[in-house]
Amino acid sequence: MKKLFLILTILLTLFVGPLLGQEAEQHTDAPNTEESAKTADQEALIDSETEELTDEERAKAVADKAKAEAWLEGQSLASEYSSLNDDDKRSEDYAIDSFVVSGDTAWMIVATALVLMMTIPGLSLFYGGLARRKNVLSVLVQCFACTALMTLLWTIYGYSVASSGDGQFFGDFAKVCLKGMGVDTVSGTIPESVYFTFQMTFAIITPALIVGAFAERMKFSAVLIFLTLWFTFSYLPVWHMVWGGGYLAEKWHAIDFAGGTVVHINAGIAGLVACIVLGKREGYPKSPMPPHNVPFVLIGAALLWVGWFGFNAGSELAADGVAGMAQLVTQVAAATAAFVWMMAEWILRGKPTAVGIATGAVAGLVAITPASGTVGPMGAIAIGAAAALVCYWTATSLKHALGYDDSFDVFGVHGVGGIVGALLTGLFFIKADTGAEYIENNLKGQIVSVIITIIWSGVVSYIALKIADVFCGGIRSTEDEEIQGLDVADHGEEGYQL
Amino acid sequence: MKKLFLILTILLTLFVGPLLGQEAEQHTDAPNTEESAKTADQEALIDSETEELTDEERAKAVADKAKAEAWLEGQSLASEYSSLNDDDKRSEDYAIDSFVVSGDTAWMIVATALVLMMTIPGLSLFYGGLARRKNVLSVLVQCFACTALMTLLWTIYGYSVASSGDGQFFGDFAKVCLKGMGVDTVSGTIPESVYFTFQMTFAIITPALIVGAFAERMKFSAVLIFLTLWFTFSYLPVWHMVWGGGYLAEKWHAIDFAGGTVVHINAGIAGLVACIVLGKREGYPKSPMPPHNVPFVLIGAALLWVGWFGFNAGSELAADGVAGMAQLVTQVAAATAAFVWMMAEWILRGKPTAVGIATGAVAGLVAITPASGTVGPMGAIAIGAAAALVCYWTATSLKHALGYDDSFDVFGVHGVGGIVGALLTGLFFIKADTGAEYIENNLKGQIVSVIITIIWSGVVSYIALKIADVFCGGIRSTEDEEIQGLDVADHGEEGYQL
Amino acid sequence: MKKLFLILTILLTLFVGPLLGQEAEQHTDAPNTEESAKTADQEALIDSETEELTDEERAKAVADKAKAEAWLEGQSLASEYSSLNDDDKRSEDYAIDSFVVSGDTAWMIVATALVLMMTIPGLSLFYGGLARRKNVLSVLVQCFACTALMTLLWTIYGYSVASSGDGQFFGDFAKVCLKGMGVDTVSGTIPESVYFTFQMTFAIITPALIVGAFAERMKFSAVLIFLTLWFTFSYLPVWHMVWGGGYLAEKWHAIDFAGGTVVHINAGIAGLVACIVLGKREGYPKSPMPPHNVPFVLIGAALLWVGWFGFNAGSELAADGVAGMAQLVTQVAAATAAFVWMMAEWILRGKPTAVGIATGAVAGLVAITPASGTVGPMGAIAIGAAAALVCYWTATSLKHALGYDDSFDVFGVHGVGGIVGALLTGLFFIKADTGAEYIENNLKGQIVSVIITIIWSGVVSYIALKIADVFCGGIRSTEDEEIQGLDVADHGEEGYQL
Amino acid sequence: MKKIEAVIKPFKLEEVKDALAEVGIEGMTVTEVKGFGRQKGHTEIYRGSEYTVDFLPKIKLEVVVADEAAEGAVKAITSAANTGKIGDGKVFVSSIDEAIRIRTDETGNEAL
Amino acid sequence: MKKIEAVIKPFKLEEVKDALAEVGIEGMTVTEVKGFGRQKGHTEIYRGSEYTVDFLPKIKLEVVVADEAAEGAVKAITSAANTGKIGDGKVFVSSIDEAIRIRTDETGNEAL
Amino acid sequence: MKKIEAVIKPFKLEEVKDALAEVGIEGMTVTEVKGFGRQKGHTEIYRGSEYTVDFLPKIKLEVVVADEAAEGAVKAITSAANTGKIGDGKVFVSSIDEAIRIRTDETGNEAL
Ligand SMILES: Nc1ncnc2c1ncn2[C@@H]1O[C@H](COP(=O)(O)OP(=O)(O)O)[C@@H](O)[C@H]1O
Ligand SMILES: Nc1ncnc2c1ncn2[C@@H]1O[C@H](COP(=O)(O)OP(=O)(O)O)[C@@H](O)[C@H]1O
Ligand SMILES: Nc1ncnc2c1ncn2[C@@H]1O[C@H](COP(=O)(O)OP(=O)(O)O)[C@@H](O)[C@H]1O
Repeated sequence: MKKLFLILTILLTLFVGPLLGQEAEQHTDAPNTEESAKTADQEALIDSETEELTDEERAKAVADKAKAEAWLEGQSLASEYSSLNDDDKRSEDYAIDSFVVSGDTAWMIVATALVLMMTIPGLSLFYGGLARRKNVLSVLVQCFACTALMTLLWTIYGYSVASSGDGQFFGDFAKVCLKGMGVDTVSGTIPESVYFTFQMTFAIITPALIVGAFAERMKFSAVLIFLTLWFTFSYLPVWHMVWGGGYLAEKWHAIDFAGGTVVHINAGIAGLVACIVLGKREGYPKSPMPPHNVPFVLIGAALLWVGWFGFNAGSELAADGVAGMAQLVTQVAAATAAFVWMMAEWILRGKPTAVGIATGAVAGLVAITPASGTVGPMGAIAIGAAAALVCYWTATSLKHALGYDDSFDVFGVHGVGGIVGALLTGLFFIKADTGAEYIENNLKGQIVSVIITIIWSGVVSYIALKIADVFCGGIRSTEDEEIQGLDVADHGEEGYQL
Repeated sequence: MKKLFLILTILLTLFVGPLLGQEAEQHTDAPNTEESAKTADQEALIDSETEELTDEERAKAVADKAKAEAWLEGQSLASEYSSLNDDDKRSEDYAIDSFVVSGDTAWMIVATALVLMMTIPGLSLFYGGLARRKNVLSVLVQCFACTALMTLLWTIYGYSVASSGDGQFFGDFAKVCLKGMGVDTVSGTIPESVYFTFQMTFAIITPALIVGAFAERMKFSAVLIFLTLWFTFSYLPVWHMVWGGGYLAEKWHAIDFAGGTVVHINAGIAGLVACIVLGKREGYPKSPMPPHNVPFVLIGAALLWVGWFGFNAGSELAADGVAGMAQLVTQVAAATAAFVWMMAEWILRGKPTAVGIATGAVAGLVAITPASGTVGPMGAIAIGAAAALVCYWTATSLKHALGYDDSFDVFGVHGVGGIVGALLTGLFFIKADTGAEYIENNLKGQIVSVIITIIWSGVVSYIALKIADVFCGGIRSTEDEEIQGLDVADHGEEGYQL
Repeated sequence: MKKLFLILTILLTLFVGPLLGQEAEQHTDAPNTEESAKTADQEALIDSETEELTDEERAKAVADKAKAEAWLEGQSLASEYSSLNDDDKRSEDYAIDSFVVSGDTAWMIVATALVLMMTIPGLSLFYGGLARRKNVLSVLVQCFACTALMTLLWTIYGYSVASSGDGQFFGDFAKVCLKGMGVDTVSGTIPESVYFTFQMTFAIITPALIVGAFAERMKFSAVLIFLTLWFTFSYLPVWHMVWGGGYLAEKWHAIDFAGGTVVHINAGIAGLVACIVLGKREGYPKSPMPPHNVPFVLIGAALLWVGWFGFNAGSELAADGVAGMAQLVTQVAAATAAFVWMMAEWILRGKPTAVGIATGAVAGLVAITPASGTVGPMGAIAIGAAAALVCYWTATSLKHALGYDDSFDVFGVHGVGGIVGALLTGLFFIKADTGAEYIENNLKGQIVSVIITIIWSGVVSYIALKIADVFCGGIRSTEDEEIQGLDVADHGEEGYQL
Repeated sequence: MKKIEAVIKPFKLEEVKDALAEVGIEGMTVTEVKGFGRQKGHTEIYRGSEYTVDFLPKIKLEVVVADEAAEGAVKAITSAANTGKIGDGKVFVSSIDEAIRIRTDETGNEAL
Repeated sequence: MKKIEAVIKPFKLEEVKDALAEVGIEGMTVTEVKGFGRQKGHTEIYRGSEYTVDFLPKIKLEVVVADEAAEGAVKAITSAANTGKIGDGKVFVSSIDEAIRIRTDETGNEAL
Repeated sequence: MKKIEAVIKPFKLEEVKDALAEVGIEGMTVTEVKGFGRQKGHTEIYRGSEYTVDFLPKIKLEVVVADEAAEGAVKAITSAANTGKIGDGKVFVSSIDEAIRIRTDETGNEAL
């Protein structure tokens, strides 16, 4: 418990300094503006009936809208050389507002499949391989059950609460059970059904990520209750704040292209809180707990890597140059981080390990996520390298120093990697036409979103765990169950009969 | 043998009741009409030279064609808001009839890859993991060999016999060895080569599904002969009847968007017949035969799940709103079924199992298949839940009560799930624009197609097994081979050297 | 050492005969012309500023350019029926030269993901499964590290040296660190970022293929140095010679649609040289060294197969009829080769093996690679069957006769399969519109490219190994390390804790 | 006390366990082993190389019993494990000086 | 010399090894085995069929020691492996005629 | 009869088997075991934590032979398994009261 507060304090202190230093700057500098406009634009696409951006500050909204329009105009000029011009022509020809572009739709259907592939089989193999043999199925089942459960929750109320309405922190219930979404409903240049399902896969993987932090010791029933509460009260509001035109988008112009804040920091903090509240696994850290199936770890990491193209390049919601560049920087950041982690281990420990190179790749993928729409290849190298070094230090030194037992380093990789990425997203930018990269100090909005996400997710996680505790008569498996392994204890099965 | 007829009788009885009750209704009610038109449309795309729908009943054909035209007109109106309008414009501009849309082509090339991924590695891992260690390779090789063999058969005569010509039950030999198909040949809005390869992946997975029913005891040579015969005399004619404008499409307006009847019921019944004719595995049901590698089962199921997006959303043959909705309902049905199966096990057996949640997901995927082009998200929840419950009952109770040994529950999941899906497809529909869902009794055509498929596949399977028996001097491995394991006996290899 | 020269001599002798026989023919016969034009076209797409094809022979360049224009015109006529007409219309409407087609972009983003999936997880599982248990991680890490390293090298200088400039053997440094590539930079009908990343995945898998030849006995540090040198001095120049408008493209009109020469022969020869220079594994061939995890081999092969659609159909760089046909012939060749290899084993050894069917599929995929843009389905059957037989003979007889220890038959499958494919690519062609296939003797250019690639890669490999030897104090692991296994020796980990 | 070690065919384990239970023996330890003997192995093939696998999977069963129970136990095992085919395995009997139950520190026959 | 065979719970191995080291024993051989005894197994479920898994994972430890060291070794093992719960396992002691160290051909107590 | 138990390095199994065949012994049972002794293990690393793996993979070979064949068998094993490096393993010889061939119910030396 004390550790929890200690860590949160460290994190907060780290951010207050830079934040104060930035206070003086105005927050209407270029990249911020673009982003705010983009968010506005996205919101407009998502729900074209709620054109007003806020209720309270009408003046500000008008200004924001003007900025958004300017940005859109810029876009439309740029699109003389992009795939959009064709659509403009079409919309002229038919005098219609919204239409589906088959190329964008093709890409987004596939991107959706790729992101699902990240969770099952990707993440489940990655985590399953890291577990000890007696717990492999419990990890796999938790990932699968999370997939099933979040699909239902996102369909029933999640999509509505996250994306519709214009609250600061939560959306509304206008689209509960997908009310009003038909085959012909359009979102941007793709069918709304595709946008919905794409976002569903994000709602699946985010809680699934947390599983790795409390693996090998939490009751299955408690896992389901905790994840349901966390999804509802942390994932949905942070989504709404960042991507749904809520507090962080509107007021702080947070840049989060593909989910550094919404997904990784959010999940990483939940993992940290959960593993501290649950306590260490029996025997940790005295007995070694090496992965039972390292090839699974590597296949899982590889599938995460491949699927991440859907995650990052898919977040453009179109098959265009931004998506292409997002894929490029994703690949470069992942490779850099894998390479740097490998070299760090080689130099510091004498041997580069398989688990290390895989973990490095994931750290790089996490860190590039928020930046993948705005950064260029050289920025990606910087972000990948920074993420590898900081996450390496967290997972191999800080964790042992502080003594919490984050089973598969969810905080160490997703939480910390997400923070590194979110901050550096405020620094590196690429020019669309020439590819020139420049450094721009746009840290303030980023720092605020990181802090708010940390606090929000931390508090919600703690309360959710306490509620689960009450419902399940304790969230932790018994010592006997833990020794026997959760596979037999929770699921009545053994992983292998070899 | 007796069991086989008992089961067929139960199934038939279940259907005769509702069928009689429907006798009075006219079969020209709305959804039927649409579907008949759609089928006509599809047929027209496939072979634009055979414009006449039937030979015998010209009057009926004219009426049908009129309906088809009306439906097409409706489509074209709807397409003011869909991606098709662009194509209309283009066909106007260039005065050409057929053209390739790159977005649709992009999606369908990928959908083809996804469906191949369902068989190898997906299905082979799912089945391979369920097998005992000593038989893992035999299952994997059977899936691989099926992939190779069916690719050749589909290329040489399968595509032609299934899709060309206007027979009631079989096509003709007009396209044998892909005569007339070049790089520029078009089918709908995609190259014919893509349509051909997409359908090839269906022709691969369907016989591969059957492998799970007779696994761990059938001679490899007999497997190849049986599957070749079954493919030729059951898969191809049912395809032609349902999708090739044959008997079930024309006369009964069967709705089968992505293959509930053609693929799953067809394969499920073949599996049932094969496992009954072969007899039980040595030691079944006395000795437990748990899966040797449950993580493989889960990875396999995950890859099936991801690949199924290609299967269902790909069956739209375009990247549009219908494809998007098909992906959405596929995801929702799979998740619902996985969740319901898990809860059923938890409540009825005390523990939710890993194999259970994976099997549930597959059952949901099977059941949504025929409905994926016409149902909405709430219908998908209903279909997923129903499939999970009925398949759970079949695989855990009915199978033991009747005493057949369907090794990996091919009948229990694909046969029964397919039947549940095919019937419910006649009930749930979604409105394109508003997303409103309604219930419509359109069961009759569905029931007839189910019954005809059951009988057709059942009879062909039985005869094919008897022929294989003659050719191979018995279709069953010897007792010694079975005890030693088919890996060493049939393939001279062991799965693992751990 | 002696073996190395013996093999090279055999290969060379095999080619000199046919080559002399061809000397008389003129090299301007139809398919050559088309290809030269196509290459010119590709080059033009890659770098639209360097319009001149050569410096030295201006006259020849003009003639070539004329041919290229004629071919492009033919294309543009054909495109009345293809997706391109829309783009033509658009370019007319907007008076712009280059634009992004969203459908092509969608496909190419996904194709890129598929090719990455070939290396990780595909190839790494295929090789990992073939290794002995104690070396599984060393193989996996080598594939992963190769992915990371080549991503960086390709970004920093590889792309520039391979694709820009108009040297005969090497490109220039104009695009070092992706200078000038922005979000809006276009290559053909796709963003240049996508073209770059797609080609990056080729630069990743090619060196990774070599790993299989020297597996289980080479120091990890030596692997990295060797691959870096080989990539720089063999992969990049062969790429430039064949695809970058260099020597083989310009002078010999080599047809290599997706990389038979650049990727497979190139890597296969490097593998052969490396395994001969390194020497045999301890105990080879006396002790049997069966694969430790055959299911991994099959999953790996399956992922390679699925990913290969991205490799071959992606090499069209568009979602059109050529891509569709490339996918089709890829599937047919892989299936044929798998089937033929299986039957060969069955007939010659009494049992069809799992490793055999998987290896056969890979051999077919390798051989169809160079031909996948020009051949039809019947040609694919011929190529698949030929590859299976020749590679079977190499891997099971020739290798043992010559006594080299190519751990996982990189030369036997990729080298030899690549040669078979490259030669047969000169024979089989398909007509675009009717699908009719014809045989055309276009062997000369193919033979020359094969020979030049063999010599080039052979010499570079040998020198690179010697340099690595100096840097690492020997390239081979010690006997003790080899007995203990490279997992523990090089990476401080064990694969499994089962 | 006597220790009975039996090497049997794997699929006979269940029957042997039941046979021992019938003569009142309810404790045993089993190990997966590989046996080499007159029963010939099989041939495996890997890319054209054939090699013989001589070591066949067997189960080794260890039971420690009171002296007087040994004969019955051996009988139970041999009759349950017999298939009449080569490779059925062997039973070896040796003497044990002392047995201790860890949980209770009971010794001798009490410990079994 | 005496051979001590101990069947223990897997997670006790580390402690037992340390206990033996304390009494000066630094060589041993361990095998993963399955034990059957009074400790009841668990139920597994596969598609609705429930079956009992009677054989539980255990570790078998073999240590050969000089006659005089046997008692101490047994004590070390029993006290380290004891949890007081059923299934803690057994220790069996028997006699060894001869021991040889392969590397040096030393025999008897020297070889241990 | 004598039971010879040998703990050897895994890669020596084939040679030991051949050496035994040369002295006429054609039956044996082998088990994969982990050995702990003077041969030191290796270090493994998992996300920065290093831990020592003390238990090394070994093969345990059990052969039961007639009394008079024991010496030859032990010699065959020790010379074939010897590498001269630490960790080569041990051979233990003990007495067997009775041996039975399950297939035929033969006993004593006949059973081997
Ligand atoms: N001399 C021996 N010492 C130890 N184990 C033996 C011996 N001879 C045979 N075995 C074991 O008994 C098993 C069966 O022996 P085998 O000669 O194949 O058939 P059978 O038991 O019918 O004579 C072997 O696989 C081996 O495990
Ligand atoms: N008679 C026996 N012979 C050999 N091993 C035995 C015998 N009885 C028990 N064991 C071993 O000891 C283990 C523990 O025995 P069990 O009866 O479950 O508990 P306890 O040791 O507390 O009496 C068993 O799992 C088995 O491996
Ligand atoms: N006292 C013992 N009892 C049983 N097995 C032993 C004993 N001492 C050693 N061993 C076995 O012999 C193996 C080799 O012993 P070790 O001390 O490492 O080397 P060496 O055989 O060269 O003396 C060990 O790994 C262990 O399996």
